[in-house]
Amino acid sequence: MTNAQDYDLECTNLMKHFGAVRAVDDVSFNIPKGSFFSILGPSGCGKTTLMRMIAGFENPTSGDIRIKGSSVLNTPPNKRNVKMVFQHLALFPMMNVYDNIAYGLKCNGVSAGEIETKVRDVLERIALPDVAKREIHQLSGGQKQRIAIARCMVLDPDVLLLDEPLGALDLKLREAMKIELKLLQHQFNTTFIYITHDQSEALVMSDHVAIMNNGKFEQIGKPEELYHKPDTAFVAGFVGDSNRWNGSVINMDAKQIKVETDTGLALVCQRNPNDGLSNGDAVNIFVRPEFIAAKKTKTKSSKDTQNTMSGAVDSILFNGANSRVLVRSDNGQLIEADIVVTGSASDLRSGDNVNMSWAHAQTMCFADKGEFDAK
Amino acid sequence: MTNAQDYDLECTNLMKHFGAVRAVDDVSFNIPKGSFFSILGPSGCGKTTLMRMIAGFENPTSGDIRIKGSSVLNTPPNKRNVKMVFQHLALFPMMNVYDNIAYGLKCNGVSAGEIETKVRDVLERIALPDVAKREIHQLSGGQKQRIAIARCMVLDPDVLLLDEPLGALDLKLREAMKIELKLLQHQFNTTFIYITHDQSEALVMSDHVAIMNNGKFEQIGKPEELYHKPDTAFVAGFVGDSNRWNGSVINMDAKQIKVETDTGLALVCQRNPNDGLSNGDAVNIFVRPEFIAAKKTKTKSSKDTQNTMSGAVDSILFNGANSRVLVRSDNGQLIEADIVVTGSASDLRSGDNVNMSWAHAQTMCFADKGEFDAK
Amino acid sequence: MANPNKNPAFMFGYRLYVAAFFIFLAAPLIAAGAFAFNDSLFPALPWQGFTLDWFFNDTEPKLGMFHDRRLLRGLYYSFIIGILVSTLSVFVGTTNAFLFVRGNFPAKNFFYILMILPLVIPGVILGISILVLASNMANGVEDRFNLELEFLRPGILLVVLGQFSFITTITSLVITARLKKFDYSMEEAALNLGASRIQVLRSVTLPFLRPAMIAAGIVGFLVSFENFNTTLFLVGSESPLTITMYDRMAKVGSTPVLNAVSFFLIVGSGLLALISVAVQRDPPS
Amino acid sequence: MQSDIKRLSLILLFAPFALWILLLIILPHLGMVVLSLREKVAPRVYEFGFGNYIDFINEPIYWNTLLRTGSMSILVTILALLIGFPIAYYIAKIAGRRSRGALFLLCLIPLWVSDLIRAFGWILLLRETGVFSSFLQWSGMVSEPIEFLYNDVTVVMGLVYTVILFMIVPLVSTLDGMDDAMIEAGYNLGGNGYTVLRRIIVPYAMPGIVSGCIVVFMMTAGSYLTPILLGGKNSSWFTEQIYDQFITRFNWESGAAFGFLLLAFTSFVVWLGLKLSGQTLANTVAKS
Amino acid sequence: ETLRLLTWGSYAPEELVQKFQEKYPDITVEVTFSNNEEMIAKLRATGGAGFDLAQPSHDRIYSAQLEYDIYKPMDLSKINTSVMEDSHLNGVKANTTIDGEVYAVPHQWGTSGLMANKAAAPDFKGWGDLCDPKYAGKTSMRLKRTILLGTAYSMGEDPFAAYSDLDKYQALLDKVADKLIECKSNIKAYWKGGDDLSAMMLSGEVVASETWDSTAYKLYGQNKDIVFVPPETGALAWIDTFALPRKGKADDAAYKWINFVLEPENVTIMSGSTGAIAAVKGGLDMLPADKKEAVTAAFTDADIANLKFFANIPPGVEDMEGKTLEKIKAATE
Ligand SMILES: Nc1ncnc2c1ncn2[C@@H]1O[C@H](COP(=O)(O)OP(=O)(O)OP(=O)(O)O)[C@@H](O)[C@H]1O
Ligand SMILES: Nc1ncnc2c1ncn2[C@@H]1O[C@H](COP(=O)(O)OP(=O)(O)OP(=O)(O)O)[C@@H](O)[C@H]1O
Ligand SMILES: NCCCCNCCCN
Ligand SMILES: [Mg+2]
Ligand SMILES: [Mg+2]
Repeated sequence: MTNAQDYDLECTNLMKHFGAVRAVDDVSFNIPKGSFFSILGPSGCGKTTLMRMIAGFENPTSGDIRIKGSSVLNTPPNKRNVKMVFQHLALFPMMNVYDNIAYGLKCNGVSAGEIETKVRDVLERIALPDVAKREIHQLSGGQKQRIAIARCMVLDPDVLLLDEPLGALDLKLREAMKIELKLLQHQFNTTFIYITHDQSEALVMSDHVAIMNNGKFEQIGKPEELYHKPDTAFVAGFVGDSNRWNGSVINMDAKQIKVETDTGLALVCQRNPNDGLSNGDAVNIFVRPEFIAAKKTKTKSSKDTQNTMSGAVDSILFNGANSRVLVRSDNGQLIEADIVVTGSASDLRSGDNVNMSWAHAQTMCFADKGEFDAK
Repeated sequence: MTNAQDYDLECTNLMKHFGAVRAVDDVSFNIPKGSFFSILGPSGCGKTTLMRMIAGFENPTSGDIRIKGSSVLNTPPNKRNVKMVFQHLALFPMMNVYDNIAYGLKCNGVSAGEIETKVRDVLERIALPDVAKREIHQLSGGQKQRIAIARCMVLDPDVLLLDEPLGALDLKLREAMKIELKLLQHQFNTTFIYITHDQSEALVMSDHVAIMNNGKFEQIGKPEELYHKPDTAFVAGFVGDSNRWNGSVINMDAKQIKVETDTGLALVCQRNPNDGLSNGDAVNIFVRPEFIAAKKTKTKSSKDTQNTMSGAVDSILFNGANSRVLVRSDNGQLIEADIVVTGSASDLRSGDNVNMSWAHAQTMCFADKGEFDAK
Repeated sequence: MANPNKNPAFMFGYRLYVAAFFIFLAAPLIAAGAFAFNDSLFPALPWQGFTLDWFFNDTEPKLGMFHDRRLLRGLYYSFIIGILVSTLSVFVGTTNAFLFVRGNFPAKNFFYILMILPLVIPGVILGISILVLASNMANGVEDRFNLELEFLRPGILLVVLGQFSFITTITSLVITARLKKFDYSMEEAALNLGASRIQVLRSVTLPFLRPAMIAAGIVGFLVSFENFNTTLFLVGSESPLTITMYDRMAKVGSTPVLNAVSFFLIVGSGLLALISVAVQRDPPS
Repeated sequence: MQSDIKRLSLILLFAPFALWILLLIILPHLGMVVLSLREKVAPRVYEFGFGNYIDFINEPIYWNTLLRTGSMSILVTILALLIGFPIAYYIAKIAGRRSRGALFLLCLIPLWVSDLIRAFGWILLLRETGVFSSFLQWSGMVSEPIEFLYNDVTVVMGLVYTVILFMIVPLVSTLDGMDDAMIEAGYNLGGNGYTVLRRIIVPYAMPGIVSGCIVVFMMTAGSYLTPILLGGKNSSWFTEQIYDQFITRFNWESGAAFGFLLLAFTSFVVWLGLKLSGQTLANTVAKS
Repeated sequence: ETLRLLTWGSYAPEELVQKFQEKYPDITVEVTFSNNEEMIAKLRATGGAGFDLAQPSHDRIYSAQLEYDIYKPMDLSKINTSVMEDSHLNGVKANTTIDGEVYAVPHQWGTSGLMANKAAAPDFKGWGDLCDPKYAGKTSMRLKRTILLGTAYSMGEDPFAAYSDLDKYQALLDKVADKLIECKSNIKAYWKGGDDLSAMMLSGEVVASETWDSTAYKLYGQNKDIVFVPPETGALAWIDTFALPRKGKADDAAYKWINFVLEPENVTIMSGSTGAIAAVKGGLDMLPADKKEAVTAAFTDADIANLKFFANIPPGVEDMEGKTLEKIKAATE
């Protein structure tokens, strides 16, 4: 911990047990100053519990939490300089916008004049200079969101925690707020810790993302790393869409693994250095739809750095830029691939015979831990 | 109306005014037997009002509604063979699944034995044969959805109306139900009229989509037509993402239009036969992100069938298969283009200089009706 | 848990306070109930041993409540009055709920406040005002037409009307709250599925309201059963149980038989209250 | 046709409401006011006049009793709020899911037993030879029996006991609707326990507080048995005054005047309370 | 047919009711317990309906009838008046005759006076002693007109004589009120019904009280130290009567009940329950043994001779007394 000052928040071996439930199970991480850090995981994996410990609403069973280098375990919640945006915002309905934002300052005994200046200032910064006198129920969803952030930011926190703040918004607004949140974080240049179970939120906004599962962090990394170089089958399956096969290792070298899927397909996968696999091990294989090229049969051009497969188009899921083709492979499995539908004659049609190919390097392979058996 | 029997539903010049509000304003359309027809439009455009008129809960101000060829204007709602799935489903919580489904049959005086058979049968068809005795609150969101449909389908309706039935579901489930709804419609081979403001729902599921705005239908067509050949600027902007410029016509021939954008850019657009444009007219220009190729500057290969532009990467919105690059063009505008991020060295990085190019044919141009001025 | 104050000493004190409060709540009821089993002629210490005589014994001086004709008759009248009041007030409560949730008419807010008003008028005043009006009418009719309208004189009918006058506010509020939660589209769905208006009411709307109606009925019954202030002025020769007990206490002398009745009522009301809570509980959705 | 049906059903729904309010509330109260304006001049001879009200004003006993009833009712209301609020808060916010329901039920049980039985219970506990006094003597804390009954403190306690449930129920239901996150946000933004209580919890619970206070105040001012049975030789309650006018003095005219005065006085207090707290009857009492 | 009785607590013992119903199987008896004021108030509210037989005291009939017209005249021929003690019968008749019609006949009589626990208050003898600081906090009274009258006597006045001049009576009442207000601190509590008084006496919470003699006789049965004390200025005597409410519907049954309870063996049962003496010839002897013992322990012949019968209340007095009582009740020490 030599240059602890570079981290706004450090958690070490943090645990929280509720009776037999290990809600948070030995989690350690450091968040550098001014970064946007997301925690992404399925419902019930312990995200909220982790955040509540940081805010001081739960006491850890063991482990330490350090803010700006000093432990806050014995600091009560109202003395921690960590502010929180709640899932349903928790704006105070009996106060107007001004009073909501001024609340924290009043609690800190700031003078009325200074409060006035600060509130005006933060309202400017969130681009809502005129709403000070409004009641909360007179705001739109997106405006409420921004007020909830302003209410925290006016206190100049070391860390801002956000617990699925977009969960309650409708689709369009959620899309818009994603971008906005990222801009606000730039604006304030404060460390944001953002909880979500929506991967696109985490991927789009964050500098770093931690993938959480069953109380543990499975992987921490940049969004691209998680997407392209997942450490575990769970991460590969949870982040982004993919086609998945179960299979077993036929043979392997330092760089590649040959596997045979349960459906009898032979595939070559990229080797992940620390995968701990050996011949015969059960594996999960993942391939992202956007890396699968589905071409009409006449164009046959497979290189030997690629896995290939042939089949017939089952259906086109037209969705503009996000359109997909569902191909029924010759052994009956449905495979999804991204396509661009241009509206011209060259587009794929239902029934077309196609060849699918994708690079060995885009074929990911992990020890099978049974996570996908239920499906 | 010679072969009216081919249409399950015909609406002619339908109007509904609430005081000064023209909720539905002169709408006409015919829906062929057995098709999946969606009405897509922004909130408040009159979708629900239109549907409620078809179901009989509102009386049209003027116009006619014909079901299987005969007008139903004087038929009370409980006598129309048009069934409806409500946004919040409106399942009866005081009855179990069986009774919910049997309800309509009982109202029709069907014999107990026949009811039994029909309910079993429809439960089979929605693949929930074992839930008959369950209470409503014991069902998952997706199961409720299917029961709500079964409750209508057991009555063998001429038309099934669905008013944003996925609106209340969470993201993951909504994705799954999209596919499922389409399958169910195939199953029952009944005409579905589906209301939504979520374009991806409409595009993925429908045979035909009507785009509604301000009480009027702007365009009716297949999903691809709407996406690739929108009739109006509104449709182009509402369906799918796009980059948009405002500009004016410099000159034009039968196939192409030359325009100059307000930012000084010269672009060539595909000509839409009935656009009614003439030189000097103000226009909106749209280009979809997936048709813009953004390449690092060294690869320069513009053909003269393409518009081009150069700029520098502002930021990468990494979102797995749906990643985008934001390019700041040389004249300062932000342009969005789809990219595939592979995680390899060839990926674009913030700051890279890029050339963007897209086909003239993918550049859409419409008379400017002021719809986008507010933005 | 919404209290971040994890100070254990504070929480301990808080819990202690809550416990003390519930002891405070229970104390007089326990006292009133417990002395029913004291084998003594007076509801007082010292404890003379356990007995069930005050329930079941059939001879004076320890006449048990189940053999005390007057108490039983009071119980009977209370029961009749309670049933009438709760039926009537659930009926009007239901129409009121529809009126205020579904209806659209001028000055609706004003009428709504009128509906709440009886709840905050002191019971004594409700009693005397109804007594005064009824007597005036009866006297007027008697003077003018020499006709005796006996139903306008203190008696069961006036007691029922007096209790009904404020219990209806309670039932209206309970049923209105439930009807407000009703998703109107459920009725449209039923219509859409082919039901007629009457069928919709019978098969969807009323069943949805049923838990609230039952609960309101029970609450109405219990409030009627225990009412004293309003009843006092309206009672004729058919006294319900509270009045009988009061007369017994104030004019005859209390024996533990009154404790036995109390015990019986505490247990009975407790059970009814439990039922009303149970029927109102919605299944988790 | 559609609108005819609508109008008809509106009328059908309005009829029971109108009959109820008109025949059982409005007319009786008008009748009471009219009666109160009759002065008795000789046996069976009456005249219109304000005599009954003038008597009230001229007789300090009467208005003292009314003021006493009013001020003690306010005291009882305040005490019920102070005692009940922590309990309601505990039930709504601190108790676990399951114990919450049970505690709430426990709160309600005394509600279903008549005033009479509750007062009877207190008498058994508090009288000089009652359970408390005996217990204190037995435990050696006192040597002489102590009389706890027949004083104002006992009356106030008994009244608080009788009405506190009507304070707790609306409080629990408003506090229940309060998102826990709101309290946490209060702390998170730097508030201490006191600020959170004063600036967030109490303002949020205001409709429930006001609703509880109105009902409790009205019930207290209108209560009869508890002050009569537990009260001492100095305690008189205005309802008793009314009862006496009607029953022991056979003076319906002045009884009616007293009734009207009680109603007017308590309504005034409630109106004042609503004004001061900025609430309305419709968003408080109607909501709980 | 139902006989609806409006009477004092204990004036309709269950044993007697059962016996009556056995004798007249087609009559059911319903009893409402009440007191003088409430009887009048109830009948006033019902206009004399709702009850078939009432039992107000002899002094409470005349003015109530004049003012509210709640009773109907009695048909003396249907009553076995021959068993009645003539002095009582004539007294009641004199008190309750209006326009030549008789409105009541006597049932039982007794006195209002004092009760003391001899062990704790051996020298208790007059109304005034209730206010003796010696017994501070240990005495009780009922805040009704009896104590006003008693206190007036103890102050050497004759309240009944003052009835004829209401101004004079008001002055007297004011004096009495002052005295009783001063006395307030000496009183433990005002009793309201026979029950709380019994409990206070038996438990020793009070040692002396104003009382009905019947209550005292009952307590004597439990504790021989508790005796009725006729005040030295004379006990106040009352006669509870039978009267027919104006709109009673079961007059025959009412007459049957009257005659029934005047039968000697029933008198004993009744007196056993009430502690009061039946207004029949030899009523004293028909008391059950313990009650009779209590009476003889309490009364000397001189006391009997010194009885002060309640006089009819003239119109207006009820109001004056009521106000005085309110004043006392509301006064703070
Ligand atoms: N106070 C508590 N007592 C007992 N168990 C708890 C408590 N709080 C949380 N848990 C359990 O701990 C686990 C983690 O809960 P947590 O709320 O942190 O999940 P989450 O990741 O925030 O889920 P979501 O995305 O649904 O909000 C869950 O199994 C939950 O049931
Ligand atoms: N009963 C009514 N009275 C008055 N105006 C109404 C009524 N119903 C709808 N409107 C108005 O008609 C317009 C269309 O409403 P409608 O509910 O049909 O929109 P929608 O397209 O279904 O919107 P959403 O997507 O939000 O459900 C809106 O402006 C609405 O305010
Ligand atoms: N002032 C007259 C009192 C009459 C009393 N009757 C007493 C009956 C008591 N059991
Ligand atoms: Mg959570
Ligand atoms: Mg809609």
